[in-house]
Amino acid sequence: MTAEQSYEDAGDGLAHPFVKPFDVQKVRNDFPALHQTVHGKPLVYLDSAATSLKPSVVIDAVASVYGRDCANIHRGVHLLSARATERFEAVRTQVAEHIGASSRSEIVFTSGATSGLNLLASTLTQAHVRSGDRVLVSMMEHHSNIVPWQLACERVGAMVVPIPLDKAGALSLEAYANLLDTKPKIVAFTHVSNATGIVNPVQKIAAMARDAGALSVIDGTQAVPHLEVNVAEIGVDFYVFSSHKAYGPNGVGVVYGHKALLDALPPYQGGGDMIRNVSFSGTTFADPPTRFEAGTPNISGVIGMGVALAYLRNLGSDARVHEKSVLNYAKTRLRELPQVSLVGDSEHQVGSVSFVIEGVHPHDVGTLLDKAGVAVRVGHHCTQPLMEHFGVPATVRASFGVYSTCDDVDRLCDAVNATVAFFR
Amino acid sequence: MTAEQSYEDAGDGLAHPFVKPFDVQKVRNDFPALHQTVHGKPLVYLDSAATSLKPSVVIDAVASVYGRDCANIHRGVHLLSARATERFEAVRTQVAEHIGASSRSEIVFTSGATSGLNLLASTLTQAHVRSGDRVLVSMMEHHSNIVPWQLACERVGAMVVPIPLDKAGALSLEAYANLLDTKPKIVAFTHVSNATGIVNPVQKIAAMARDAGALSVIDGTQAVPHLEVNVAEIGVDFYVFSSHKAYGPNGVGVVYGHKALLDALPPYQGGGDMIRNVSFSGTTFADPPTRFEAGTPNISGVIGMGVALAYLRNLGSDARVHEKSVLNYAKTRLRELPQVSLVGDSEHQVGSVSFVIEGVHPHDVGTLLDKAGVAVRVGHHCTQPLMEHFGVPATVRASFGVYSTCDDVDRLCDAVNATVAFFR
Amino acid sequence: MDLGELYQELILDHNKHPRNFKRVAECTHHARGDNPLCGDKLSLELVFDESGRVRDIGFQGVGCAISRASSSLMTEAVKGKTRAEVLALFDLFHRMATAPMDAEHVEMAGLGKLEAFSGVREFPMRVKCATLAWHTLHAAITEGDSLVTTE
Amino acid sequence: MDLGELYQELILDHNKHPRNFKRVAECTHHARGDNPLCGDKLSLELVFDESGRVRDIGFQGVGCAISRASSSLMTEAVKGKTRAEVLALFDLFHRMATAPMDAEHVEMAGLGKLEAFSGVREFPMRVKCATLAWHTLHAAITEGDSLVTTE
Ligand SMILES: Cc1ncc(COP(=O)(O)O)c(C=O)c1O
Ligand SMILES: Cc1ncc(COP(=O)(O)O)c(C=O)c1O
Repeated sequence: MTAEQSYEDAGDGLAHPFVKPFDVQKVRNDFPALHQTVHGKPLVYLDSAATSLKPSVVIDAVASVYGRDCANIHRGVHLLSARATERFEAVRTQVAEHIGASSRSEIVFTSGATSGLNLLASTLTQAHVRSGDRVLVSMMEHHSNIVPWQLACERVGAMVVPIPLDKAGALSLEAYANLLDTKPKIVAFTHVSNATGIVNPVQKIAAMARDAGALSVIDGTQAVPHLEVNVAEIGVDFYVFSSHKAYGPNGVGVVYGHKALLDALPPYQGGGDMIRNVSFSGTTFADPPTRFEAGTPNISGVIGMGVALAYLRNLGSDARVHEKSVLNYAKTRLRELPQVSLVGDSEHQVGSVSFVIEGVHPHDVGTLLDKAGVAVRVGHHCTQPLMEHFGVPATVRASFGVYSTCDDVDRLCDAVNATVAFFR
Repeated sequence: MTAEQSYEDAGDGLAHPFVKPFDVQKVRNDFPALHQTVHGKPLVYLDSAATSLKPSVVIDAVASVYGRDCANIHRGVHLLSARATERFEAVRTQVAEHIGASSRSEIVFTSGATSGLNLLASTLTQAHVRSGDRVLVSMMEHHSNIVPWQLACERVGAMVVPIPLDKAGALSLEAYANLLDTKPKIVAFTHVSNATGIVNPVQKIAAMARDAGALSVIDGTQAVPHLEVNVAEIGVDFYVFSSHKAYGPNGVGVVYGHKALLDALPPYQGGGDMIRNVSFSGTTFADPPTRFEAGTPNISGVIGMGVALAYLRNLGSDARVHEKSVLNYAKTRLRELPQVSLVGDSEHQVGSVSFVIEGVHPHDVGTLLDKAGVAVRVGHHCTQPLMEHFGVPATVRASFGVYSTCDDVDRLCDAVNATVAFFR
Repeated sequence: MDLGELYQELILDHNKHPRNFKRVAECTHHARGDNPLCGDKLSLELVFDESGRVRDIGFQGVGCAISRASSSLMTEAVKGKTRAEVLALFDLFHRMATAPMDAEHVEMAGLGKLEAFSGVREFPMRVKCATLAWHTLHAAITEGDSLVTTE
Repeated sequence: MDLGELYQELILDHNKHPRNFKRVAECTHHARGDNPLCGDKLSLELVFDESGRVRDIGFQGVGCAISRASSSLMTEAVKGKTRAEVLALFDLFHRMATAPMDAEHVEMAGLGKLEAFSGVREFPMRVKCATLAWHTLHAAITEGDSLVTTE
């Protein structure tokens, strides 16, 4: 697949001489799924917040595990197992560097953000939360960062208390400060909202939690694909994300945990690999991160995630600048459309824009956009409390990746206009 | 890759006219990982019980999800999402048929056997086990079917009681019958031992559990690749397995649960998809199987597992006959070797044979066999209580798949002889 | 498959001007329906007369065009029918809406206006929008007060 | 990489005839070591004399040839050494055994017979077999009574 490097070759003098312009066409050639038609029209994929497309290097890496280094890890002395183990464990080091962890033993592999958040909710609650205690959870969370806390807190008789939002959908720092006075044990919040794209002031939120003596847990699922994340700079205790929204395979996620805190947590699931010694008279457990990785992990998935993060790193900050300009273009154009209102419009926003069309239910919008070849997500985006906050049952969400273009946005707006006309 | 169909074309008159002879060379051509050298020697892969190799159709299916039907499932109205959802949900129906479940809603997808067993240990204990109650677990279990019960029972103050084995490593039905008199709430046991290959009389064990009023849970991880499994005929309440040991992708597993019993279980993990309605004032949950599938599942993995099970089904019983003959050949040849003793030798055995070499630690055997291109597993195979029962710290395990041959066994035995000579 | 076959004129009309969009006083049966995937919520109330026929029926809630129109047309279709007739109609409608995309023949006789939803089976992700009203009705008259969902 | 470089004559000899394979009466320090991946278990006991040197040391347990020979040679190497000398040797050994496969130069000076384990770093899955004895020793003299593992 060779890229037509039209943008770079054009020499139109627009690009700054010392900045390599971002060649989105070249990037698009890396993603095979982009090159298909849907209902006879070239696909416009604006659903990256649900799952991102995968570059060929990731697809090939997964295939190379199954086609060559196909073995179970850790417990084998044979060469295939050694090769698979080495590739797998190298990703742990890479992830630690990617998000600024201080040691590879702070990186736990899970089967996704959801299972990572459940791991934390369950073990943190078991270790640190008692009957009558409080856990703060923001109202803009994905269900994956609400329900695990409800289930875990119910078990010990603790309370999950929502952190309110302001009208625009941003977290209310004032209300948060007041809630911290109630001495919660844990504060859980998202880095970036998957429904609105709003970016939380995570450094501030984490610092306030720390000052109040609470542990902090960040859901970074929508941040890792779009932002440079550094857990040390943020100053957070635990950070969670999924591979499949960051150009990697599905069925894989990461939990970062500050070493001393991870050390103090009980195991989550039991099984192979996470033990020191098993006996019916008493079982002892391995140290972190192994303690939290019961059973055969998603070996090919972890290796593929490593390739995806390397791909993303390699694109560099140009990709982020590009994504931001596409998002801004989308917001500008959508605002101009009659009957369209943005939901959760903010200066601090990445990756996604949500909107509603007056008089047309998002579900119908979704179907009409699909017929026009434009893939968006419609619904509550697993954020029912946030939808309730905005007083809508659902929104239309367009979300972007490194391969998104302003052309995509134009196709979206044309289809929105046609939808409005259809239901007039 | 075109197969040289030497066996079928040979026309040597040996094959029964109405039975298609099993063409193992043709099968081998389906598995790209087989065709490589290790330390300069053609690979002999005898570690299928750790993870099986994958046929090209499975590798291609995974790539086709990422390269074309790349979308999140269930919640999307656009075409890619519809296609991914349809392929994903079709596997549920297929798995139900494959293992004789009566309805597709009895099939829960997990991230592996370990997480399936943890799901059951946690939810069954929460629903049915109280302080002072007993859960029976056989002594031949994989740690994945021991530790989850220990963790869950500890939470409610219940006891995990081991079901003893006889000298040969088979479950003692007499001791089991006596233990049933203590009215355990749950009985958990494996269909096939991963360390010895011994097949349990599951129908009988399940019936005895039922008669005693106990729920039964079978770990079928090592059975599904080698046996025709029918949960209705077995009469078991819950059945668990992993995809990656049955020619499918890793990071995927299945829990079968009898419908009425699944309906009565609380959720395990919280998150997207498994809810009916989320609110800070109270969340309600979806019906099974959705209730147990929080978050984005391993979509490509589930779809790949469907292809793997279809591949296995397509090979038919010929493959099982072939595997059994390779296993029997291995046992016969190994028995003839001086200094070699089989561990857990039984008439009722599939897939694996374990042995020790007098005076040579299994770990050293593993390294020497690897140098000879022969990949086996050495260690306790995550069955420490079983190793203790046999009075060995570890064994060498050779395990087989549909692609294994008697030539593989000869190479193994040559390497074992060389190992004995090396350490003489 | 054309969009016009999904959004037939009749459907667009009932979406804009839903019939029986109301509460029913002193109802004998009611149920709520959720489509958790899209956040739709429906509440249905009906009353049988002494002869066992649906005397009045009304629905309320938010939903997409398909689900609104389906609720509206459903209320019209079942008014005056006996319990058995309603269940038979449910069955007919359900079979039409969920017939496989490649089914050669789909039974439509007896559906009347409800035939307008025949296009929905070509849009698998929208089938639940069309059937939610019917599932809710089914629950209301077979299970009494209840909550159904379409997932 | 040849097998002979991993299993050098010295290693094979110490595997067959381990030195100091015994309990140590009235030991001042002891620890147990596990390699949970292969089931190896090691128990180590030692005693310092008044001048702060290792007077006696012994090990027991099951293990592969590498781990047995490593324990045996380790006990020989540390006998008569001070605590500081032992820790320096630990460091040297650990660096040799865990040096990257493609390292250009690996420091061996001062290792003496322990050089026999230089081949182990080419067998990544076996490094822990060679280092278990040393980790256990380290734990015994730095943490007192303790249990270490190599995973
Ligand atoms: C912000 C956020 N958190 C958590 C999740 C859950 O991730 P997953 O479904 O990969 O477990 C998602 C995605 O659905 C998300 O967007
Ligand atoms: C009998 C048995 N049960 C459970 C497991 C755990 O399976 P997984 O590691 O795929 O979760 C295994 C494999 O290691 C096994 O052989």
